Formats: sequence, C-alpha cells, structure tokens
Amino acid sequence: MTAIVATNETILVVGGGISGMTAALEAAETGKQVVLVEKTAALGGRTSQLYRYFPKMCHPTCGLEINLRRLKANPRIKVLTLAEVTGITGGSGDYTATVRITPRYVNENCTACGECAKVVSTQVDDQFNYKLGKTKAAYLPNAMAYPQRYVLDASIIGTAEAEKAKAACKYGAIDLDQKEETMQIKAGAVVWATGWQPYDAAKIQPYGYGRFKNVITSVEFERLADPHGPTRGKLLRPSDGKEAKNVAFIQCAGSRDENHLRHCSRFCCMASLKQTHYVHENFPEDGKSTIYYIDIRAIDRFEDFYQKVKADSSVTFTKSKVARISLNEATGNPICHGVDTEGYHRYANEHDLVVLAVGMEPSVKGMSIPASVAADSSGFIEADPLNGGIFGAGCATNALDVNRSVQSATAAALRAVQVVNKVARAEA
Amino acid sequence: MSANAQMATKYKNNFLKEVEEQVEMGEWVKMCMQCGVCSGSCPTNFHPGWEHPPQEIFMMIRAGKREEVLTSPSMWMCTSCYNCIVRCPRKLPITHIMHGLANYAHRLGVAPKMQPTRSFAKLFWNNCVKTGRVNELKLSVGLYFKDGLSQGIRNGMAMKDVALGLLKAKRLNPFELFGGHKCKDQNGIHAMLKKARELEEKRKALKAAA
Amino acid sequence: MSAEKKVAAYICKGCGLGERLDADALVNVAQKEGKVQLARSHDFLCSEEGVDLIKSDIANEGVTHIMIGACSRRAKTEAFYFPQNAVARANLREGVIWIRPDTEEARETTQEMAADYIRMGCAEIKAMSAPAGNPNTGSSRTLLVVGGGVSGMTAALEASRTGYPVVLVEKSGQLGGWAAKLWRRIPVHEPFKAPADTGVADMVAQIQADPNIKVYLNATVAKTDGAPGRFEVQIATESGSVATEDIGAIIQATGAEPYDANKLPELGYGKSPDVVDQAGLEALARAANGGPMLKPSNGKPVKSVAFVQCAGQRDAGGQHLSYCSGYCCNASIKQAMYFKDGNPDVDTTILFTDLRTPGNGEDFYRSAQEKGVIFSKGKVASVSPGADALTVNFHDLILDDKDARLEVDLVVLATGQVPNSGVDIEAPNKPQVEGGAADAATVEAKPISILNLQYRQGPDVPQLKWGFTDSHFICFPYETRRTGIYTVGPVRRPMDMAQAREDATGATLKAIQAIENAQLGRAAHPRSGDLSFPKVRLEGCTQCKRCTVECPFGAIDEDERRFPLFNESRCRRCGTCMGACPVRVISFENYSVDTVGSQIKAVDIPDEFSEKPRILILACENDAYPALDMAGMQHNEYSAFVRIIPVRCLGSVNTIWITDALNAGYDGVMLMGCKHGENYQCHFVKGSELGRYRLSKIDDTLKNLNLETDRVRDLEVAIADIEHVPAMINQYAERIVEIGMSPFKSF
Amino acid sequence: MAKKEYAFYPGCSSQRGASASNYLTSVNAMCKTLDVKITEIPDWNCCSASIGYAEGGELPRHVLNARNFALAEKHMPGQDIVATCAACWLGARESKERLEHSSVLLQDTQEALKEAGLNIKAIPEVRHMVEVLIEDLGWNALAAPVKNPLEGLKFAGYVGCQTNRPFGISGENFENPMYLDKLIETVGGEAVPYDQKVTCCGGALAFSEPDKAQAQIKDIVESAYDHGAEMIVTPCPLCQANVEIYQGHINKKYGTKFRIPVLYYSQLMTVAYGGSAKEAGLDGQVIKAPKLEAIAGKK
Repeated sequence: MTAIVATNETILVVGGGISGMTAALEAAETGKQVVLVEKTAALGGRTSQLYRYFPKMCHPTCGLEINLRRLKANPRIKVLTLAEVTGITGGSGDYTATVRITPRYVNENCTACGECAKVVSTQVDDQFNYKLGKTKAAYLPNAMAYPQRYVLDASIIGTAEAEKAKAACKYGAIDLDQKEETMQIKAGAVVWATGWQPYDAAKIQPYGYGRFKNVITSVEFERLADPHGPTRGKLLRPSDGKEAKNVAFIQCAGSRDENHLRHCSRFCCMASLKQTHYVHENFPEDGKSTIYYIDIRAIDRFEDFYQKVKADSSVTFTKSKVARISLNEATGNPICHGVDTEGYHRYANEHDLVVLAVGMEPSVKGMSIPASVAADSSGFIEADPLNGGIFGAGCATNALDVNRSVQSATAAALRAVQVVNKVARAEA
Repeated sequence: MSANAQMATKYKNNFLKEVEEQVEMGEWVKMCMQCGVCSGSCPTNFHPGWEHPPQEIFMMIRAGKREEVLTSPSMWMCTSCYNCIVRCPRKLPITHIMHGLANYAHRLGVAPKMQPTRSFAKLFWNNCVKTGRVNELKLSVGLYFKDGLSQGIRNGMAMKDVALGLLKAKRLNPFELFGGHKCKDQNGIHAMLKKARELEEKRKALKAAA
Repeated sequence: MSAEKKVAAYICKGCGLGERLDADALVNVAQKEGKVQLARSHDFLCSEEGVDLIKSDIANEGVTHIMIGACSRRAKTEAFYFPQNAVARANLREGVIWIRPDTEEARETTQEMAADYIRMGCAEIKAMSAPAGNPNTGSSRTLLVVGGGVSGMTAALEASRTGYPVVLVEKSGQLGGWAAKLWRRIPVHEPFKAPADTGVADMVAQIQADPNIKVYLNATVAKTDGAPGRFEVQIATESGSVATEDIGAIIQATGAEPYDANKLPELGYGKSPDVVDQAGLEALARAANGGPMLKPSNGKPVKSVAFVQCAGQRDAGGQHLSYCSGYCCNASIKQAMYFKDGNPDVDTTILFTDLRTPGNGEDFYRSAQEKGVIFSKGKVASVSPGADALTVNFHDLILDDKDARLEVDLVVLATGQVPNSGVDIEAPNKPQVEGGAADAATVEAKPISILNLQYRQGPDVPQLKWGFTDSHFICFPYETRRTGIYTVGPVRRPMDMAQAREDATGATLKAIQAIENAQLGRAAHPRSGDLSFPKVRLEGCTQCKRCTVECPFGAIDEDERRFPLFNESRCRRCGTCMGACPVRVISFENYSVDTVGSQIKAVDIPDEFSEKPRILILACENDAYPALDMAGMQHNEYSAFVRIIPVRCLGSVNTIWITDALNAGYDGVMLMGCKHGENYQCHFVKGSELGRYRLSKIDDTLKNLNLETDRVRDLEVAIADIEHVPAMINQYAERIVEIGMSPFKSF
Repeated sequence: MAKKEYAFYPGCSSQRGASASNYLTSVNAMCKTLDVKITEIPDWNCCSASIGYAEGGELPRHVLNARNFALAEKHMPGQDIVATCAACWLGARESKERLEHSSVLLQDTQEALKEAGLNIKAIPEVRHMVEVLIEDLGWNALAAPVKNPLEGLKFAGYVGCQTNRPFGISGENFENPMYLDKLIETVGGEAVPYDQKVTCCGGALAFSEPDKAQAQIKDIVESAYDHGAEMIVTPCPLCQANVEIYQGHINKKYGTKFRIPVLYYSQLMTVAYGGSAKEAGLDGQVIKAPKLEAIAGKK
C-alpha cells in the first residue's frame, strides 16, 4: 500500500503537466506540503511532448529538467503517478479526496536499466508519440520520465511475457501482483490542473483525418520533429515515409467553430508559425509551408515572431479556411481546396503533408470533476467563490499557452496557500 | 417608381438592414466571419460565371454594394447541395440566404434577365402550383421554349436522345402534355398560396415601413 | 555527526556495471588514488539495503562526505538523498557503460573512463563541503507594491489575504489607475456577451478597509536599498515627507500609458476632436453615463463610428509600435457595444487586419456581430476630417477595394499600450530598438526611475524589448533579473485587466516565496532551495570589478573601499562571479574553482604515444549534461576519450580550468553551454553569454602556449540534442587525432 | 397487420410515367417483402423542391409542405411521413423545423391553410425511406429476406447531397456516409470506395446550366469507373436521373465512353429479395443493368 501523510494544511494538486507541476512546486517552495496526483505514468504532461516552444524555439524538456530538479530537491512534494482523483468530499480547508491508483507492476526498486524491455517482445501503441509508433510492452514512458521507472503494459499481465520481464529483473522491481488501490487524502485546498486534450480531428470531416494518412494533427507533427519521436526528428510522412517538404498548416481545425469548439484555442496560430520553422530547418533548400488561416492571432510580443515568419519566403499565408481535403491517390498527396478570401482566388493545392492545427479542449470537459465546480460553456473551469477551496489552473481554466498556464498555476498556488494559511492560523 | 427604387429609398442605402428585413435568413449575414469555407465548398465554385462566392456577397452586403449584389448571377448558381451549410463554422444557413437573395432580386425585378436558372425556377414553381404536382414533360418543354419557338426546337432536338431513352424506359409519358397528374383540390391550393403570398408581403412591407 | 571530514566512496555493481567494469579495481582506485578513508562496492546500491549501508556508515563510521560511483546524478535521487552530507556522483552508467560498446576491444578504454570518473568524484568530494545556508538573512515579511492600478491593487489584496502586510505606493492622488477611467470592462464570465462593471470601486473599498495594507498616495519610491527580506525603501510623498519602510519583497505594477495618438496625424488625431483614442472614448462613455454619446466637436449624438485597430501598432515599418497590444480588439468590441446597447441604429464598424479575440473572446466577438457591429478586414490609410463627418479611407482586403471609404461621425483609434518601466539600465549598451518606449527613452525626456535601486547595476529592473520588463522564459514567466522584485501587469507585457489580475496573483506568490526563502538563507529560482552561496576571500581581491559588472542579477555592489559587497539574498547561485574572477577568490561550499579544478587534475593522462587523447568537457548541468545523459539512455555511443564535468552555468567557467587542463596535457577542451543572444536559453539569462565572451579570449592563451585554436571548442548544446551531442564529440575526437596529441603531456 | 405503417409521400417524380416511376415500383416490392405498409397521403402536393425558392418565396413554400402535414395528420393520425425522394424529404423536414421554431411562421401558415380548409395540430415526423429501413427495421431485418445475394457485383454507392446534408441519416458522416455501402453489402454486393460519393450532381442546374452540371456528373461517373464499379446506386431520384441520362451527352462532350447503370437501393433490395426484373423496375433503366437482370431472372 502506498502511504501518504496529508493533513488539512496539505495542498492537493491534480494533474502533473506543466501547470500542475508549477502549482505544486511554487506552493512547496513557499513552505507548503503538497500531494501531486498524475493520471499517467510520468510527469510532464503535454508540454513534454512538444519539440520546441514558440517564440524562442527552445525545448520544453529544458524547463522540465529544471522543474524535475526542483522536485527532486524538495521533500515537501509527494508525487503519485497512475493516479486519478475519483471523488472529493468536504469543504474549503477540509477536503478528503479519493484517489485510485492503477498498478504499474514495477516498484521503487526499478533502476531503469532496461533489462525487462530487452526480453519482452510484445509491442503496444506508443502513447507518448500519440500512437505514431510502437513501444515495447515494458517501457519507460519517455526519456525524461519521472519517476524514472519502467511500466508494464496491462495487456501483458497474466501472460508469459510478463513472467519473462519479471525473470529478467535482477532487482525485484517487477511486481505482477500489484492491484488497483484506492486511498483517501486529506487536503485543505485543491488545485485542479488537468490540462487539455487535442480536439478529435476525425470529427472535422472535410479534412479526412483518419481517412487520409498524410493528414495529421499539430501535436503529432511535434512528435515527428522531435529526435525522441518515431522518426527520430525527421519530417517523414506517415503514408510512405517520404520527406514532407511541402507542408500545409490548417488553422482553426476545430476551434472558432460552432460545429466543434466555440472558443479560439489561442495557441494554434503560434504553434503553426513555429512549425514552419521545423520545415525550414529540415529542408533549408526546398522546404515549403503554407498557412491557411482566418485571423493570425500572434498576440502581444508574439507579433514579432509572426513578422519574422512572414518574411520567410518559404512560407505562404492564405486567408482562407480550407473547405475540404481530397487525396491524390497516385501520390498520396492531400489536396486542399478552398478560396483565398482576400480578393477571391480559388485554389486546389497539393501538399506532401497537411497538419491540422487542432484546437484545445479542456480535459475537464466530458470528465466529471468530482466536486461542484463552475465551468463555462466550453467546459473550462471558471473562477467562482462557490468553488470553495478548489482552484483551476492552466488549461483547465482557459485556452492558454505555456507562459500563461504557468502564470495561472502560480496564481492558483497562491489561492491554495491562502486557504491552508487560514487553516494554520485557525489551528495555531 | 420601381419596386427596386422604392426599397432602395426606404432603406436609405443601408443595404445590410434591407437584407436583414427583406431576405429570407438575411439576419444571418452579419454573423459571417469571412473564413471562406462556403466559397471553397460550393460545387459550382470552379465554373465560370460565378462572380462572387457567398462570403464575398456577404461582405458586399455589409459594404453596401446593393446594385452589384442584386444583379449578380452568383446566387443563381446554387445547386442546393448544402455543403456550405454543414461546414460553416458560424452555422449560417448559407444555402437559404443565397436562395433568399435570389428570390429578393427576382421580386424586385433586378435579377439578370437571361439567367437560365431564374427562368427554370419560375417555370418550375408555376408548373408545380398549377395542379399541385410537377408535370415533368411540360416543365422540360417550357424550358426548351423559353427563348422562343425556333430555339426551343433546337433545344428539344439536342435533348432528343435523353427524351427517347426516358420514353423507352416509360419514365416519360407524352400524354402528360394533355393533362397529366394533378391534385384534386387545386382551388384550395391556389387560394392557400395566394393567402400565403399576401401574408408574406404584408409582413415585409411592415418591416420596411418601420 | 562528526565535525571531522570523513570521505567514503561507494561503487555500485548493478545495472550491468559489475559485468562491464572491474569494480574491485575501481574500489582500489578510490582507495589508492582517491585516497578516501572508506571504499566499498555493492551489488545494488540504490536498494534499501545499499542505502542502509551508506546510512550506517554515516551513523557508525562518521562518514561525512559521500562519493557514489553508480548512475547519473539525475537518476535515483530519492534513494541517494543525504541532505546533511556532501555528496558527489561519478556517472558510470549513463556516462560510461551505456555510451560504450560492450566489446572486448572497448573494455580497456571503458574501464579507464570509469576509473577516471572515480578519481574525479573522489577529488571533487574532498574539495567540497555540505552548504550551510546564507547567514545574512532578512526578516521583513512586508510586501511593497509600487502602483495602485488593478495589477497593484490585486497584488496588495492577495498578499494581505495570504497573511502578509503590504505597503502600497501610488504616484497619483487616487487608486484605480487606468481601469478606474473605464466605463465598463471586457466580460470575464459566461456568457461573455456584454461589457461588465470594472469592479475597481469595490477593490478600492477593500483596500481602504484593510488594516494590513498601508497606502501612500501621491508618493514615489525615492530609494530602494538592500536585498530580499531586508529591503530598506524610502517613500517620498508630494508633501515632501519621506517615510522609510522595511520590506521583504517588491512588486512593481507600474502599468502602461496609451501609445501617443499625436504620432498618428494621418489618422486624423489632433486634426479633428472627433478622432479619439480608446481612452478618449471611455471618457466620452463616462460622460454620457449610459445616455447617447456625443460628438466632441458639436455635442450632437454620434450616429456612426469607426474603430481603427492596430493604430500605431504592429508596424513593421519601425515608425510606431511593432508589437500587438493584445487587448485592443476586445476593447473596441466592448466600445462598439457601448453604442449598440444604447441605440442599435448607431452604425459601428471595426476595421481590422487580424481580429484577435482569444479564448472565449470569440463569444464576445459573436455577440457584437449579433448586436450588429460590422467587422471589415481592411487596412486604414487615412482619416480625413470633413465639414460634417470624417472620411475613413481604407483598403478593403476582402473585396480588394483599395479606395474603400466610410463616412462616420466619430473615429476611435486603438493605439495600444506603452509600458511604464522606468530607466532602461542597459540603454547605452544596446542598439535602440524601433519605436516604443525605447525611443521615448532616448529621444524624449529621460525617464524617471521607478524603484531607485541603490544597485551597482542601475536603478531599475532590466528591460527586454520595447521597454517591457517581462521574463524571457516561457516556463518561468516571473523570473526577473532582480531577485525578490517582480513586475506585473502591462509593464511587463501588454495585457487586459483579467490577465493583469491573474498575473498579479501569481507574482504575489513569487514575492511571498522570495520572502520565505530569504529568511531561510536559501536561493530563489532556478536553484531554489540551494543553501550554497558565494563566499569571497577579500584579502586576495584586486578590486577589478568583473564580478560586480558581470553578475546577471545585480547581486554584487561595491563597498566604500570598492571591494565587492555580496548581497546573498539577491544571488541566484549561478557562479558567474566565480567564473569571472581572475584571482579566483570567489567560491561556493560545494562548487568552486577547486572542486572542478581538482577533478581536471585527477584524470590520468596517458602519455603522448598511447594514442589515447583526453578531452575535457565542461557541460552546462541544465541542458548539455541531461542531453548527454539521455544520449546514454539511448545508448548513443561516443568517444571514450572524453571526461565530462557538469558546471552550473557556462558563466561559472573560470578560464584557469582550461589553461590548467591544457597544461596538464589534455588534448582538447569542449565547452557546452546554452544558446545565447536574443533567444537565449540560459537559465541565468546572461550566464552563457558572459561565459562565452570570456572564453573568446582563450585564443590568446592558446597562442601563448603555442597550441592550435582547435584545442578549445565552444559549442551550443540544447537539451534535445541527444543525437547531435555524440556526433559533435566524435567529430571533435577525430579532429584531435588529426591535430595530434598535445605536446604538454610529458610535463 | 403490417410490421410498420407510414403515411407515404411519393413525390412528383415517382408518379406513373414520371422520371422516377421505377423507384416507386421497386419501393413497393421492397416494402411488401419487408412487411412495411405505406399508404399514400391523400391528395398530397408537390414540395416545390429546393428550386422553388425563386418564385415561391418563403411562406408559400412552407405552406405547400404544411398542407401535406395537415393531410397526413388528418387521414393517418400518429403515423410518420415517409418520403422516398431526397428533395421531398428535405423540403418537408425543413418546413417542419422552421414551423416548429417560429410561432409567427406557424400562425401565418395556419391562416393560409384555412383557405384550403385545413389546419395543423401536430406536425408528423418526416422520415426518408432509408431512415425507416435502418432505424425502424434494422440491419438484421434487411438482411433476413435476402434470397439472391448480389455476389460479385461491384457498386459505387452514390449518396449525393440531400439525404446527406444538412440533416443526413443519424450517426452518419457528411463527407463519407457509410449507410449506402452498408445497404449494398447487406444484399451481398461489394461497395467500392471512391472519392465522389457525396459530390453534387448539379441538382436542378442540370436543366438550367447543363454544362456545369454535366462537368460534375462526369467526375462522379469517372471516379466510379476508375474505382472498379459496375453500377452506381443512389437514394435520390434527381441524382439517379442526372447521373444516368446525361452520360450520352457527356460522352460526346468529353470523348468518354460511359455506360454505367444507375440504380436505386430499393431495386437492389428487391432483386436480392428474389423479386423479378419487373418488380424491381429494372425495365425503367435508360442504361440497362444486365448483370442485375441476370440475378433477377434466377428462381
């Protein structure tokens, strides 16, 4: 059994992405006790799956490294992975959360030596790479994974594969008898930082995601560009592994659309502008990017980044929402059909690859927050006094970029600190 | 003063307002955000003769380009395929707006005179309301002869093979020319439609007067 | 715990180390060469049993210093957590066996590599001690908030709510700032459809009622001295009185001014009273007080209005602001609603090039359309005042009509924000950027300092582009280069009220954190919690001022005798001062010229004829070192001739390390640091840049030593370079073979 | 008693001697096999189709459909209206939707209906025959009567516009609806994937702007051929007619040699259910479908 010491002066942070980690670290570095609960097997969330950040073109893993170092150095934070909050009872200053922990089948003894992966042959979808590739059924979630411990995929439990893995581990780290467990955690305040999910691109029917292999999403494109990704950082398209030199970026794929997401997801324009760099970087001679957009939302200082991309002759901007995509069956190339609305010019442009700048949907949407929390029509958590000691942070509260998510998470940490300080004062 | 001039005067060049009040679904025009998805979705988009796609028409309405919009053949290019409607991110009923604009231009008598779809639409309506049911033969014949007798014969000859094929398949009945299918209560239908038209005109006039 | 230093080395045999390496030999190396008092090996050192062994040695054998030869210092941190002891890690797994082929031929060089790392680890641990924390702490828990607008009021209220006293300084006679001049604000709650109450009056009332918040109106900060936890701030009021407050941390919320519309005569500003900026329209709306808005020229109700977006903004031409202020689209929508909500017959047109209403602003945009606000994508060329109306001439981009015109009663220019950031302390050093505050700073009156910091490096917080004080970091938006001083609101980035409030709340947490850390003598971000701090041996100091000039955080002042005066609570522990010091008198307890220098010297240098060159790599621990680690995890092989030492920052690299290495017979030195320049990725902002500048002078040294310039190579390495780094190393190793072995081996 | 009963709205094209008369023939046969009772709405009138907009205006169009609602409700209370023609279905559904959402429109409609001695109490559900088959009967019921599976025959399921957009069949995808392919497979045929499944045939523009419509039809037929289809199947009378009867013109204009039969789903089902060529209305093909006739000839 996992044991957690928590009191009503503890802050419970739900979600171990950049917002949750930030909220946890900031609160802990202010001297508070924190329990950080993450659904997947490792911390880092969606930002850890990005190759670069706009506008600096730096790597998200760089900030993750710092945050992980902060975390490793801070005994005030207790991290639970493969854990989900299934219920919250009580009120501000006195919550009890029920947390369900899914077995990892690997215990703290794991040294991440990788011997188990060597002997297991079953392959499973690589979730970290948005299923663009496969991974062994005994795997380290990613190169920066914290905790740095392997996971056995549940699908091999009870098979000879699992036994092989167990036999290969010299350190007694594989525990096939692990069962799902449930625990209660006390907390004075809760920071809800469950982040976002990419809008399901298959629902945007005219773009043929799922029907056309060379139509992918922006989050998948990040994995192609990343050296840790399925193509080791080369922009190779899914249908035939050909270099994707002529890439289309379709903005508002699901966002600003009453058939899909009503809100503007804010980050996608910048993400596509950033991704044109990947094309340019990979193919400095003959890379070509086309951005199909309604409005380029390069807000505040980001305008500068937009102007720089605009000055790049390999990037074309077309003010148009692409009407539909068809397929050139002979080449596998997707063809974008539409009208450039600035002066009405029709086009049918063939590209090697189409990247859908998919919108941001709050993860809280469709998932019941086990407490009464106000949400807006898009499913984002609204700041509301009725939420008591539960505070939204990051993309659970709005469509935000990383920078603003971190601000939001830091603010949420303060609100949580206010609650536990009040508890402390009352108890003193 | 022509109906057209009257309306133009009444709305003092506020064409958007005129469209909002007088055109079916016209109140949606202001909601367009100029993404262009409708324009790219239109199947007749790639054919010549299509001057202004829907999104551009909507912008022209906002810009007060009354004459250019109402006399445009563009609205008459609609095949009612509804692609624009299902794709519009703002859920504008674009097909109906285009129909409404065509209808309005037609009502004001400013729609392009030789526009074939306009003629056909008129023929179709008259054909179907006359007896309550469409008489396909009369409709076709009417279409061929819309530009006079000799052109009609030429048109008819050009379509001869099609007609023969249908005739052989018993999907064209020459006797339809003399009577054909009809509703029993034609008088009721006529009275009902007359009333409907009166009511509609009254409502639109009220709006214009306001 | 024993006060005496006792060093123990532990060699792990797990994870294949035992099979690939001769562990007994390594224990021997630790004992004989590393000269540790205790050396042991263990089959599985990170296991409970292994860790207990170490703990027992601490308890029973009096071990104080621990050298662990196992996996990377980034791995198994929970197991090897000995906060009371000095700990060094020799990276035998990711750094040796995982990057070398498991072949018989490779065995010898692999073992040599491991042995060197053991020597280095032993040398390092002997040169360090467990840090005890900065004794020069402060005890003030009061927050100073400079600026009484929405950002400042939010910070004050939030801090008070958290239990910290606040001093709020506002230069004008009342609280509220620009927000107090608004008629309504952009909505922040569902359904995002109509302008909302600003809430400013409520905030002002709350502040006035809060005994924890002391407000100075008509006041400015005359002088700020000290460091986090012990700032001494003088507050001058208009009346001439000066008060002194003890302050723990500072929040600068000095806001922004509208961009001066007088610079836009082509848009009619100044030519007609009916051309106003957004602030002007708010004034009209407040005057109308819910009634019809009146034309300034003749007092008649406005029947038509045009909003010109990006007026003087997003100007790539360099004449005006080049950035987007972010909030103006929503603000114009709100202002158009002022008209439409009162009288739907008023024609309102918003002329824009890209409409920017992120998030649920999209609902606000839709709501405006529903209300009949017309949106036209167009570039406005000019506004010409006529007898009765204004003509807006624009290029309608959708209809591609270059001569589109609009006749209106009133024109509103959305001119955006210019930050009030005080003195640009770096202005003389950097080329003046186009437009904006920087121009204002040089061309117009010299700006007045806001904080009047008594810092060696200048009176205000350093600025980024265009006068904004924002952090450059994406992951760490609150990091300014002045510890314990946080800037919030539009002074650091253009923003609206909602964002400013969120921003101020977050910054308040950071300020409180700074207070707490300063009290405990600990470092702030990014080495938060670090108890080490720079110590200077003043008797050796030559007063060269390099440390005071180079410190990226302005932590070091000069005392009356012109010796460096360290303000430890301002320090971020990057070690740039240590790297800069030519006489090597600055050090940290666990990181010093000696801890690294002794490692360099500990490496066994084979002779000239061995065909085994030695290459020293000094790698930034934040990016390059993790990249090397992950290359190891991927089993990306690289040369066995390299010896890697992590450094806190390239800025901390003292050139003596390089000259010592070359003198000792190393054949090459690679420096791996973060990207510098405009898009720097250095976590200490200027560290890698300063380090590089320093190292650019190394060529002279090489020439003096009669060595090829290729013997030292400076490389930019990012954390994602897991494929590149091994390739860089291997190429360099090949290059060294080409140049030949160092002639200094035999000395 | 029949399994299901509906108020049937055949539409003008399905009348005897009209362009989709063979559709009706096969629908009758199919319904008989499936034990579905369809009763014609007495004295039903034209829906005025989509093209009715120009002359008809708004209210008169809805009033025409409202008359059918009133008649159905009067004579067959409680029964859903089922239409076989895509345009009839769409027109009626649109009117139903608008009348139910606008009290003003409904009030005016009632006033006009009064002139014909009618009045609306409740507007019945308006269904397409395909909806009835899939939703009310279900795939199992559709597969059960298959006697002569259309094995080895390759069909291009041409869905077109108006049974697909804007309402569509529940659960379907506008860009790639699968119900027609599934119907083909249910009766033993093979549905070939091709990329013009939902392309517009030009609709009424086939009459007024033949060049434009025929260019679209060419794309549809060509793609069906290129992807190996032997026949095209559709749920819409205008689609059927446009795609079938202009192939000769297209051949002349583009130098193609198209001659692909275009059928209704109901014809396939009738044949598969063991019906004769006549029962399936195969004699109504302008381009004959000998392969289907061959199966229909089997005993």
